[in-house]
Amino acid sequence: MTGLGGPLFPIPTGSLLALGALLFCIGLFGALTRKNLIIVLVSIELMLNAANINLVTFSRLGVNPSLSGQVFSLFTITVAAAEIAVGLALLLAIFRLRRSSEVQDLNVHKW
Amino acid sequence: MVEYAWLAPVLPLVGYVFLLALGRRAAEGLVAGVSVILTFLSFLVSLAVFTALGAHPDVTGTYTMRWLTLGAHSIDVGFQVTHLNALMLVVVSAVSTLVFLFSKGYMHKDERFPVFYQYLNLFVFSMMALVVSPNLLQLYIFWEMVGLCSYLLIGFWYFKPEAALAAKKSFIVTRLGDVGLFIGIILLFLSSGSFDYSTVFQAATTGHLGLSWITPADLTTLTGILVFVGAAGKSAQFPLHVWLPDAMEGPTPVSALIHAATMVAAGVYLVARMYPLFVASGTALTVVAWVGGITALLGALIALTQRDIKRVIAYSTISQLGYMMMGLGVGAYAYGMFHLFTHAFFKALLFLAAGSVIHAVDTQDLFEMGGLGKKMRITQWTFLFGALSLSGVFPWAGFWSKDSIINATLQSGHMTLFWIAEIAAFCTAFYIFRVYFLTFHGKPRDESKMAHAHEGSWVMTVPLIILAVMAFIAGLFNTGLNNFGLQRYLMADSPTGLIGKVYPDNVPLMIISVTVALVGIGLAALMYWKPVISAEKLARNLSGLYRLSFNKFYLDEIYYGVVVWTGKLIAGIVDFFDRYILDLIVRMLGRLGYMGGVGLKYTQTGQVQTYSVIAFFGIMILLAIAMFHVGGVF
Amino acid sequence: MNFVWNGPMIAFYVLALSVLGAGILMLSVRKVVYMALSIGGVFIGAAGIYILLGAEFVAVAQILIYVGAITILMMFAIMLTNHKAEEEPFRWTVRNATAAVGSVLLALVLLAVIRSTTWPVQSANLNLNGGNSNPVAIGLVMFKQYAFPFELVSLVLIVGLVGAVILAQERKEEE
Amino acid sequence: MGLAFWFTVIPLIAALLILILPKLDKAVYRTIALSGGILTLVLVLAGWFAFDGRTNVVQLAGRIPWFTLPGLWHGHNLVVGLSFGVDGLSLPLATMTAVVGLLALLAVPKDRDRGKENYFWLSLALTGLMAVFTSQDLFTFLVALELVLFAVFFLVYLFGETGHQQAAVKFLIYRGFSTVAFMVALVGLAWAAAGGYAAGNANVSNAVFTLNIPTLTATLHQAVSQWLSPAAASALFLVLLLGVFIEEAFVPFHTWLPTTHEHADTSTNMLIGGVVTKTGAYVLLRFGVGMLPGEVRHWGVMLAVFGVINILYGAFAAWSSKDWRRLIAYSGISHMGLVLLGVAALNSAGLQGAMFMLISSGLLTALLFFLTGAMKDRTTTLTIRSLGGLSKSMPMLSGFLMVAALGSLGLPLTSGFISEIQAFIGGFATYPAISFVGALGVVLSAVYMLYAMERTTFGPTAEGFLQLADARPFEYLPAVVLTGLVLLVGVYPDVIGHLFGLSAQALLRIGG
Repeated sequence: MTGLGGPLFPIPTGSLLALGALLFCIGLFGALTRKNLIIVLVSIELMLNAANINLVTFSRLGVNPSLSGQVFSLFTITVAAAEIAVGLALLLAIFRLRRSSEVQDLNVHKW
Repeated sequence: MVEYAWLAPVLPLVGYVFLLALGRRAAEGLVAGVSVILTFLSFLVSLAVFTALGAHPDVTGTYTMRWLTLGAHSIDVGFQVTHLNALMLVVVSAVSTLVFLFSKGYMHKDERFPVFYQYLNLFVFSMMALVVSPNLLQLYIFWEMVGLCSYLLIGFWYFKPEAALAAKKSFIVTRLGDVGLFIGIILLFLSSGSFDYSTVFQAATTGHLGLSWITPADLTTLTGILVFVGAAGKSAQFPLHVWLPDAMEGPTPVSALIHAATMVAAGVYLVARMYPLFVASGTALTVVAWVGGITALLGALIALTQRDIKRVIAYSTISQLGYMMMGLGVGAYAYGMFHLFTHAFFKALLFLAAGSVIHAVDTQDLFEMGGLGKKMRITQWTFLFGALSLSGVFPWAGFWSKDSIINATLQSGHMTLFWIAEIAAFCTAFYIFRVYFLTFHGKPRDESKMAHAHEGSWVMTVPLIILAVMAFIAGLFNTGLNNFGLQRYLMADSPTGLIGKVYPDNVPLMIISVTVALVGIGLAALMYWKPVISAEKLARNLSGLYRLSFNKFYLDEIYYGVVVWTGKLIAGIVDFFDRYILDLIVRMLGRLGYMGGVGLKYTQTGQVQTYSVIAFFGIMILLAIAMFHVGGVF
Repeated sequence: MNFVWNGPMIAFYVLALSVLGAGILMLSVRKVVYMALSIGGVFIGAAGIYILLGAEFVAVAQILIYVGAITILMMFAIMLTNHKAEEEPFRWTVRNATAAVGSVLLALVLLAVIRSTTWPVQSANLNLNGGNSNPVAIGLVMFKQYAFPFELVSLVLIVGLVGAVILAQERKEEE
Repeated sequence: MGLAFWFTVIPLIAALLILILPKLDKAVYRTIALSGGILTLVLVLAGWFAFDGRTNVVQLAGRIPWFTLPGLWHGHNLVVGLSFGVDGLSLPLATMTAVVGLLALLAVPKDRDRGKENYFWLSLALTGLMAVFTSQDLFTFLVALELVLFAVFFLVYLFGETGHQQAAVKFLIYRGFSTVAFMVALVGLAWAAAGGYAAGNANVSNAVFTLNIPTLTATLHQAVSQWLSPAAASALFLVLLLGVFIEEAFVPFHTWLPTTHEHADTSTNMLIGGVVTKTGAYVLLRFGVGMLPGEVRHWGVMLAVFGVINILYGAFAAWSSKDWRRLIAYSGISHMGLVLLGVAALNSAGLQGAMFMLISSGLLTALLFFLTGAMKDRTTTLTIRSLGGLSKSMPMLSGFLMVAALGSLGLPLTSGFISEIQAFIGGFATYPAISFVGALGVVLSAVYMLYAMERTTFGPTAEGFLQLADARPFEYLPAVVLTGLVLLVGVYPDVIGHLFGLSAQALLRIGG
């Protein structure tokens, strides 16, 4: 059916991508609605993870399978780590200043 | 000699530049001396040109250089000498020389004596340049320049509010007329393709003045009337005469030179210069005649009751200019100019004599004067000569010229105008002798002012005497004695007889005219010399007429009420519109932008998540559009 | 595509369901601490998926960094701030509704796109690692092909570290 | 590099020098700015000798290419660069800019605070204005317009009097709109010359894709008849006209001008009244008449009517002005109405009159602002009613003011008259009835000018004004120079007339 010899990879690509998509949407919904800054950050991590799943999936199941996808997911993880570190540091600084870690209190841009 | 005619205007210009270089602190003697000498030289040049033309009538010529290129047309400046121009040159330079001399005494110790002479020199230059202009544009240029000089000289005593107002009024009213002239010469240029007199006349007389929107005949009439509007402004013809009496706020020599002898005569000169155009359109000529006649009568009527010595003479000037216009209007080209010629002398004389009086007594109110004859013998006699000339008593100059005009009016069949002229002549004799008797005879009505009155120095009396002589003999230049030399001289400009008619002397009419004048003089004598008739009682009995005359027929008030008030009203409306409507709209637009900003600022909640939701939803919408528009997904 | 009920397939569905379940749990609990804990489940599940896909090194790195470092870091942050913080119950405000509708729509769109696309298929025997073990292969790629980006990422990490320290430290001059 | 290039570059160099120099004594900045101005003037005067007055082609040209946009339009490259040059219309205007600019620099008070900024912005404005009048490239032209816009904005904003900030913002917004309109219209013109909608067809093979103004002028002449639809041409022209109306402060888009003049200082006013308000009319002549003559003819009646409205509106508004500066501003609007009438006439007299009026109004407005500024330094007010009798204490200044006022009201032997009569000759030739109404402006200008003169210099001198000093020596220079030029143009108009004549002929030839 595909011209490839032997059995096919057992997990369908669509299912993996669907998992990534749903995870992304959950993360997005969380980032848009949660009040606590930490949870917003967490939700963003969720979205990054969704992206990672896709990267790894395509690394194995893409048109041209290669390790680049995995390497990229590693980079993403690294950047996510840096991001969460800076993000949490900011959070602490803000909390010290405002005694709150709620998003709606960060409204210095309000008119 | 004719090719040197440019010297006549240039000499005063040299004087002007020289005085300008000398500055405001120059010595009076130097300033006046240079001015008088240069003007006198100018007079000699003018006289030489005049006689040269008389000897060889065919040497008239035009000398020009290019001034401006306008499309295919070249506009020139230069000078042109015709018989008419030569006569004007002589009149202007002669009167100027005498007035310059007189001013030395009159303006003595004035703070701005050199400035006065600067302006006068500039005026004489402009006036002469106007006279010798070879084309309408140059005429207009100097037409405005003499207006400017008039403005400057009326406002010479700028610290007097009345002088400032009078100067402004004179400029604006004459400018009103100038707009007519301005449009007139533009239309003439457009229809004939040139500003040159000869080209314009050629086109006008052959019916070739062509513009697409008007017939040649109508255009000739229209331009004629427009040019006459300009002339009426300058020559103080009804209804644009209102500036001239106010112009008497200027120093008296200015009144004599500019507002009696020369500049105000420029309007008459203009009509004479443009005579072929007027002749080509009978309507325009009729308008000239009627406006002249009405002005002659109106001026004379107002002059009857004025209290200010200079204003009486000013209204007299208006009236006499009306005579000239009427003369031109009825076709008597030569007589109109003849009257201009004689009038220049006797009116300058009257003004200078009045100036001599004012200089001596420091008032202009007739009813403060009286009995000055004993103290100012020369002034009295010269004034009398002027008055007799003005009244038209045989054989003074005014008699010959005025009678020629009245004769021409009668013989050309303008009966109404003839009667107007006779009534005006009667009034003329009355009002000028009213002035004479009130000033020089009887008892002083204000002793304090009359006590120190004395004759001026020779610089003031010599011009008076010369002018008095001229006022006596000037009329003889156009009598049977020299075979009507002046009119033959003037008519030589147009050998074809295109420019008007001449009429033989009419002895019965002369007798009537002199009688009318003498009756007027007699009435004045009865009222003001040997008071047999009470002037006050007469004024009370005719109080309506008296007030009408005394208040100048309320023309100033009408002007103020109609023209000025309308203008101010429009200006006020424009100002209001500008400030409160247009600017309001502009500000409302600005406010609208501001309000928009204020309204939209509430979307800046500072809630990052809200922004994100909006951005996200926007992306979704774009995605939806992409999907449904481009398709291929479902 | 026919579903074949084999081992990896079952493992995948178990993992996928647990990942999604942990994600939804994170959104539904109200205590912040629980949220942070439930995210750990997501991370671990994701690591399982990576193993299924033959990316063992990534899976290990995921567990080390996400589960080991990030989740713990978050716990610390929660403790350092308002550790009793509770999320308010979800309310259908305009914003939340918009976000919910948008998210669901996005999910639907993505799923539809995934469903309507024909994805390439690969053999089960495909070996990405070129004969080496996965970590060795990744190492080779990383230090040969991606040496420069790798260095840059290390720079990012350093900057992030220093930045985090500076941001988090208490400054005396400010009140 | 051609001389015209340096007209623009010299003031720019002066401006940059002032900018980069560290904090120094004000006199240093003044010296630099003045040297720049003088050098520019000298170069412009040298340009008169180098210029061949027998033809109207662009001369003294200088050009530096900047960058190329390859294959931008149907495979044609667009070469963008700075290009300068002068023709018979540009040269006198550049000269006026140099003169007025230098005198405006001179009019800056020596003890001005923030002198560095003032000289910098003035020099920059001079650069922009020079570039506007000498640019031979649409790109250069638009850059120059923007330069003028913000340089003058800062001049008003930083150095005006009470209320100057609002005035400056008003100026910026209005002129900003006009610049936008110009940009749209000029890009549209380039588009039209490149073939417009028909680009690529065989029958528009003579279309050119360029920003070069002379080439555009030559090409658009055919474009309008051959491939540009009447509607598109009208749209382009109307956008351009909108820009001109705002830029030139034509009624009803004029309200920025009196406000700006009322609040700006003397030197800025000289520059604005003298040169900045002439750029719009220049655009109308260069791009309107030059590139879309058919449209000028088509909308001629509207233009003439607006011209007369401007003449009368400006005059009446000036009559009711209570402040000298507003009066001068409105008189400028009135003058510019005459320009519109002359352009609408679309004959050699009208165009020549319009060009003369640009020069005349520029010189006279600058002179009037300088003189009233000098009076304000002494009397501290320019409210017409509170002045009076200044002839007594300052006869020289009053004398100059008189000349300026008389020139402004169009007295013969001043530049005002020669402009007025040519514009009216043109107007009467084409639109006699409209011009007839417009001629009323001749009287009205006398009314308001003499009213203000009478109130200011005539009449009794108020106590406080008796001891005021007359013109100081350095004040004579601007007054004498400007008066001299006004009289020179008035007495011998052919000095610029032959150049303008050639330009007008060239524009008309293109107009067909």
